[in-house]
Order: sequence, then structure tokens, then C-alpha cells
Amino acid sequence: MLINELIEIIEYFIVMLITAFAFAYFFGWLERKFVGKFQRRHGPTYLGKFGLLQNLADFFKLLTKEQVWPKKADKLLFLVSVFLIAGFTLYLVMLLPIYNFYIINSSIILLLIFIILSFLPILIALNGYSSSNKFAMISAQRSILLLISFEIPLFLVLIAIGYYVHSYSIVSIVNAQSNLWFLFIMPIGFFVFLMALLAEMERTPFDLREADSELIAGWLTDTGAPYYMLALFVDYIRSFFGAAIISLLFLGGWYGPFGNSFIWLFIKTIFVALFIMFIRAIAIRMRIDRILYFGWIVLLALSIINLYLVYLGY
Amino acid sequence: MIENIKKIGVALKILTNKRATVEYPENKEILPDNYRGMLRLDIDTCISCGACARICPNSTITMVDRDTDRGIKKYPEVNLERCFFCGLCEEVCPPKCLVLTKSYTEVVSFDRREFIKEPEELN
Amino acid sequence: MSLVKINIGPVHPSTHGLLRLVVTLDGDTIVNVEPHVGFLHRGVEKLAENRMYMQIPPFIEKCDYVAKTAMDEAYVATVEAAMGIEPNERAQYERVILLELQRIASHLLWLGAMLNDLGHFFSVFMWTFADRDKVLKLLEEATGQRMFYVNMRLGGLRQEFPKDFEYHVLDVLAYLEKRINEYESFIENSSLFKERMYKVGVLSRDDAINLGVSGPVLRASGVNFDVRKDKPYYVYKKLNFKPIVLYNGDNFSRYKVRILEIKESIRLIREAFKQMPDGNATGMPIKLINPAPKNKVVRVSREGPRGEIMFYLVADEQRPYRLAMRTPAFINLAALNHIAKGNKFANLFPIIGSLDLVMADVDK
Amino acid sequence: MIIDRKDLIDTISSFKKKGFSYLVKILGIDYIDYISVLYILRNLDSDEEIEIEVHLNQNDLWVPTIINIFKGADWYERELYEMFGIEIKGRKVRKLLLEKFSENIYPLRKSFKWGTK
Repeated sequence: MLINELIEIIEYFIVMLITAFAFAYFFGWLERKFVGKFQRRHGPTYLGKFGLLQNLADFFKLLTKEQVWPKKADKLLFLVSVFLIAGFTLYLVMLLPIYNFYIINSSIILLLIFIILSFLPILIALNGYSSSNKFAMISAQRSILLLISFEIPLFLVLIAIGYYVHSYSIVSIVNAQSNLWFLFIMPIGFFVFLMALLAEMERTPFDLREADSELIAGWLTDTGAPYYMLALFVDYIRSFFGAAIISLLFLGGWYGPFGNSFIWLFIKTIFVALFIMFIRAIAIRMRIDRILYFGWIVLLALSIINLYLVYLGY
Repeated sequence: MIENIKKIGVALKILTNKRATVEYPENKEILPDNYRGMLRLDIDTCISCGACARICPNSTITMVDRDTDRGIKKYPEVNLERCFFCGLCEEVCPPKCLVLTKSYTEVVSFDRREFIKEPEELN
Repeated sequence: MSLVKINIGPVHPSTHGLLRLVVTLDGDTIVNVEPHVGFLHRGVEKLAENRMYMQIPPFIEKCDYVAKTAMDEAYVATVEAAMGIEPNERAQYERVILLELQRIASHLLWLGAMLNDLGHFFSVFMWTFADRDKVLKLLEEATGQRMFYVNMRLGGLRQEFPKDFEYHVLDVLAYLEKRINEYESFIENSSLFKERMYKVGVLSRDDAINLGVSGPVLRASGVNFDVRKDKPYYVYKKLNFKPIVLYNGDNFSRYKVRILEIKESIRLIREAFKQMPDGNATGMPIKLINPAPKNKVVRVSREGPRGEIMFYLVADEQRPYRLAMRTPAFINLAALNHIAKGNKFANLFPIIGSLDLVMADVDK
Repeated sequence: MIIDRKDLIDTISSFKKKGFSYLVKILGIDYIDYISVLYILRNLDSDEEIEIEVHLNQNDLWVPTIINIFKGADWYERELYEMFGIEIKGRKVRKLLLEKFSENIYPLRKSFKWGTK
């Protein structure tokens, strides 16, 4: 009995791994092409049919580069934090259910996900701190600031969802959305959740950690090429995870007009990813003190109002 | 917040513009006819007066002597590494035999000596 | 809090060219910004003492590789003043057209780079570059070279405008006018942009005068000074040119002055094409021996896109004895420390962007 | 107008009171037997310009600073010091472009020879 459960877990593990990697790869490619089209240029067209192999070429190019350790860098802390970040992100992706294909369906799965998700910025800060580069230091401080100012509204929205569905298991949340998506039930909650996740995934207008026009590459300034590739890949996987969570919690996961199957989940995830890229092509980076104001006052107030509305049986 | 929505509206409209970049190796831009590109020397009409060598701001043209049937004559030799195609030599040349053509044949090579174009090569 | 000294090195994504800033930070607020320059110093003033008059324009143009025609025209006007040559009516109109086209191209490049500093991930940068490319094609058509034109001759231009140059210019201008309105509504309709631009990097009126900044930076602080109006040259009086002046001297008004200047330039070019008489605008071709200069000391100042360009020429027989240049970005960068003091660290880059620095201008 | 360097400061401040509130340029010219330093001021309202010239003989080259009259003079004076070696009395002046390994190299002086073609 234990063995077939184990097999089922491994089977799920492989399927989710492939979807995560495939999505991260295409997310990178689609972002270059979409933002390219938006900026009236072609995007990669040289390798592969529509530049599809461009990411692969970058992948190998970065792998072949030499890893240089800065003198003052704390090597052990850096290695530990890089692989922890990668491990946690992949672990998060594993917890996502797809239609009737999931590992755990306990009633507190959502809390587990977001507790881990709130642990990542601390790891990123450690990573930045360990490379002892001035820009990485500032980026580490900002990562903690981002964490503090966006966690509370995020969790308040989760409490609102949990209260509405009386359970935190994603499957039951999605089932509750069979007739009406949570997007329409709590639009304010959706806005707060989207903003908080944008900050979590380091997307403009909140990409303070990797603000390329100020801090060169933020916490990645001194990382060598292979680890930079790993960090970039993990970044794309986190974007996939963010898009998937948004489509699961607010856009009624696998419920669609005709039959409800996991294809609907992917369509919604891709649509949310396109929306994130669109914001990245338009918006300007907010200043750190404006983000604190936005996080602490605007989002916090909105999430409390949202919670209150849900409590009133809106 | 209203202005941000208006901004997204404008952004969507901009999305419909056609691409402005050209895939260079396949199709190239069309150049105007008075484009100042590679130099071209018409050896026979050159009276080797050296005006181009003296006018060149970067002194990239040096007079090199070649033996022709009428004895040794000096001809201009251009060092394309230093030339920035300002066209002063073209204007000052009395018989108008040194001309800047429209072809910007990619002046690329792995060997710096190939940049120094002999008078015969300037065609 | 201990002061942190950050070295924003010569190669940094948002410095415009080779500029090294040593910023001392107290937490997140800037205490002192000390620019280190000299990476693009080619000693043009010493070089000029060793070249004949008409050999110098290619070097002068490289002193401001964004507004090439402005520098080239200012230098040739100085030599003309020294030799007592006056360009004919049509040549004056054609020079004004080329100058205003160059101003539009320079402001478009600034707009893209400025938005890029705000963290715009190259969107507006690509658009303005595509539009600037259209203007560069026009200049390429008129002068024959894409970047460094060397197009001014004593008393006129190198060659007459090609046949239907006017129609090409007019429909590019129509296209640009539509795009500028599009950009304006796209950029200004965002609360993020207003947050980062309003009341940031404020330069008061008498500070601006005391620091000696010039151009859009000066006019954004309420000083009504523009060489094209105060010391009118060529046909700017006939085109009834009115300078654009805004009054609160922060980042946003520096941005707005340049956007309005693009529109003003478009109007000027259309007006110039209407009033342009017929005739031949080609100047004196290049010769090894130029006419001897009449008056020894000449000082000519022009209005470049970045500010006032001034040439001080002590003329010798065939070579300038001393050529002194006042390039606008040199002083605008000197004012950076005064403007950026007390701001947040994240504000430093929009302020640098709003000053429209070109490093070759600074280092001469 | 040519004045002596001793009363440079009060002429400039008197002109500033008269309305010449904009410093256009400070430049130096090496006339072999003396170096002349020019201060160009401009009156923004009436658009007049005035050139104040100071002659310094070659062996004692120093000029009083006008940094407290015109803040904009800071970089001009540093450039003057670097290019001509003219001491700026009254403030600590550092070279603008090349600080190290360029002692007593003053490029804009006529005595500075370089590889002339």
C-alpha cells in the first residue's frame, strides 16, 4: 500500500517538475517576444523557429562560464541560501493541485504554501548579505522591507478566502468557485493579492530587489554565471507559481465553460502571466518609501475592508 | 487610479504598431545616394598632388610611391582604422578622383593590416 | 548612522556614458555626490590649436555626439564671424531646419533614457529610438552620413537639400506629432510617474542662476533665457520663436520643458519651410588655404539642445591660436551635487536623467 | 576691460550687484609672455555681456577664487588649475580630470609640446 502511494507521489513529482520547467522556459521566451512586440522590435528570432532555442542557448552559455568567488564573500552561506531558495520554490510548486491530481489535500495546505513563500525573502536577503557587495547589502535591506510590508495584507486576504470556504485546502477553494469566481466575490481581495504577489515575484513596479537601474543586479550582483542562471530559472518558476496560485484562488482553477479539465488551469495561468508581463512593460518602479506607504496603509486598509465585507456575508 | 487605466488603454493602442527593426543580414536598409561610405580611387586620373593627405584631420591618408610606366608616382593609401568618412578628402581633391561610394562593405577583419587599403585596392 | 560611500562606477546601467559618481549615503538619503569625469577627455581644445580651420569640425562634433549639428554649426559660425562671412538667406533657413531636426532627435533620445532610469524596462526607450531613427534618416538624406555630418561649410552647407526633402520632413513631423501626444498621455497618466517626478530634485531660480546652468534645466526653474531669443541669430526672429519657461524647477518641469520644446521645434521647421526663399545654400568648398581672418578675437554663443554652447576663438593666420568651448553638460553636471543633496538614493538617477548629460560634452 | 587681480573680487561682486548675475565662462589664454584669464558675465535681463580680463605673468600664477560669489565657478576654476597650473587662492582646489601621475603637466600652455604631426 505504501509503495503505490510512493509511486503516485513520484509520478506526480515528475509531471509537476516537467510542467514547471516547461512553463518557466516558455515564460522566459514569451516574455522576450511579447515585450519585444510591445517595444516594436522582434525579440529573439535567430535560434530555432521563432527564437525558441534562445533560452536553451543562454542556459548552456551561462553554464559554461567560470564561477568567480569575490574575496570577501561568505562562500558557505551563499551556497546554502542559493540551493535553499531553489529547493523551497520547487517544493512550493509540488504542493499545487491540478484537477484531481494532487499529493496532499489537507485543510491547511494554503497556509503552508504562504508560510514558505514568506520565508523566501529572508533567504534572498541572506544570499545578498553573503556576497558582501554594497549593492547586494542595500538590496538585502530592501528585500526584508518588502517582506514586512506585503505579508500582512496577503495573509488577511487568505483569511478572508478561508473564512468564506471554511477550509484552507486549495481543492475545496476551487470547488467553491464552481459557479462564481472569487474574483467577482471579492474584487478588492483580488487587487490586494495581485499587488502582494507582484512584490513577492519581484516584478515591476515592485522589483526593488533586482532594481537594475539603481542596484545593478541587486542581490545577484556578485553571483557567478551558473548560480545566476539558477537564480533566474528560480525566478521564472516563482512567476509560474504566482500565476498558478492567482488563477487557482481567484479565477476558479479548472472550472471552465465546457468541461472542467486542467487545460483551463493552464490557459488561465498563461493569461495571468501575460498580464504580469504587460505590467512589467508599462509600469515604472516605485520608490522604496512609496512602497512602504503603499503596503502598510493602502493594502492593509483594503484587505481589512475586504475581510469585513466577506464577514458580512457579502 | 483612473489615470492608470487610461495609461493601459494607450499602451494597448501602442501594441498595434508595426515593428521598427529590420533583420539585418537578410534585408538591409536603403541608403540615400549621397551616402559617404567606402573610398574609391581612380588611379589613372590621380595627379598625386597629396591634397587629400594634407587635408585629412586624422592624417589617415599617406602618400605611397608606386612605379608606373611614367616613373615613380605617389598615390594615397588609406588606413581605414582611423578614417571616420568625413568626406573632406573627397571635396579637396582637384581632379575629383577620390570619391566616397555608397557601399559600406562591412570593413571587418581579424587582421589589422587588412585595414590599410593600398591605392590599387581602393576601387 | 554611519555614512556609506557608494561608488557608482563608470560602467553602470543608468549613467549616461562614462561617469563615475562617489555617493556618500546616510541610510537612504544622499549626503554628497561627487562626479569623477575625464573618461572621454580627448583634449579637443589643444587639438584645435594644431589643425586648420576646416579640419576641426569632425572633432568638435564628437564633443557632443548627440547634438552634432549644433556643435558643428556653432563652430563654423565662429570661424565665419572671424572671417567676416555672412551666410545667405536660404542657407540660414536650411541651417535652422537642420538645427531644429537635431534638437528633436536629441530630445527623443533623452526621453527614452530618462524613462529607462525610472525603471521602465526599455519600453519608451525603444519607441523613442525608433522615432529618432526616422529623424536620423532625414538628416542622413540631407547630409550623407548617419552620425557625424561634417555638413557645415563657410557661408552655407556642404550641399543643397535633395529634391523632395521637404515632403519627407513634413510627413515625418506629422508622424512625430502624433507619437509625442501618445507618449505624453502614456507617460503622464501614471501615478507612479507623478510620484517620482513631482517636487524631486528642486532647483530654485536664483540657485540656477548662481550655479550657471543653462538650457532646459535653467528654463525649468523659471529663468526666461534662451540664446535663440535673447541673442537671436539667423532667422529665429522671423520665425517669431518664443522660449518655453516653467517655474517650479523640479524633475517634472525639466521633463515638460523638453517635451514642449519638441513641439516648438516641429512648428519652427514647418514655418521655416514656408518662408524659405529659393537660391543656393552651398557654402565655400574645402580648400587647403582658407581666407585670412579679419578680426582677432571672436565670441559666438548658440542654443544647443542641452544648453548654451559658446565658442571663444583667438584667430591666427591659418590655425586657431586658442579655441575655448563652453559646453552645457559640463556645468549641468557640476550642479548635480547641489540638486541631489538630501534626496533619496532612488531619486538620484531620475535627477541625472533629467539633466540630460552627455559625457563627451562634459569631458571635451 | 583689463583689471589687476588684487581688485578682481570686488569688481566681480560690484558687477553682480549691477545685475550681471550669470557667470558664462572662465577661460585662460596663454600669450607666451603672460597668461590672461577671462571672466565672462552676463546680465540676464538686458542680455549684455562683460569680459573681465586679468593678466598674470608667467612666474607667479595665482588667482583669487570667486566661489563664494558664483557657486558655478567651482568646476571652471578646477579646470583652470588643471589646464594652466594657475593656483586658486582661497579654496582647496583639486584637479578635475587626472588627479594622480599628472604633477606639473599643464596641457593648454603653449610650452606643452606633444607629438605634433
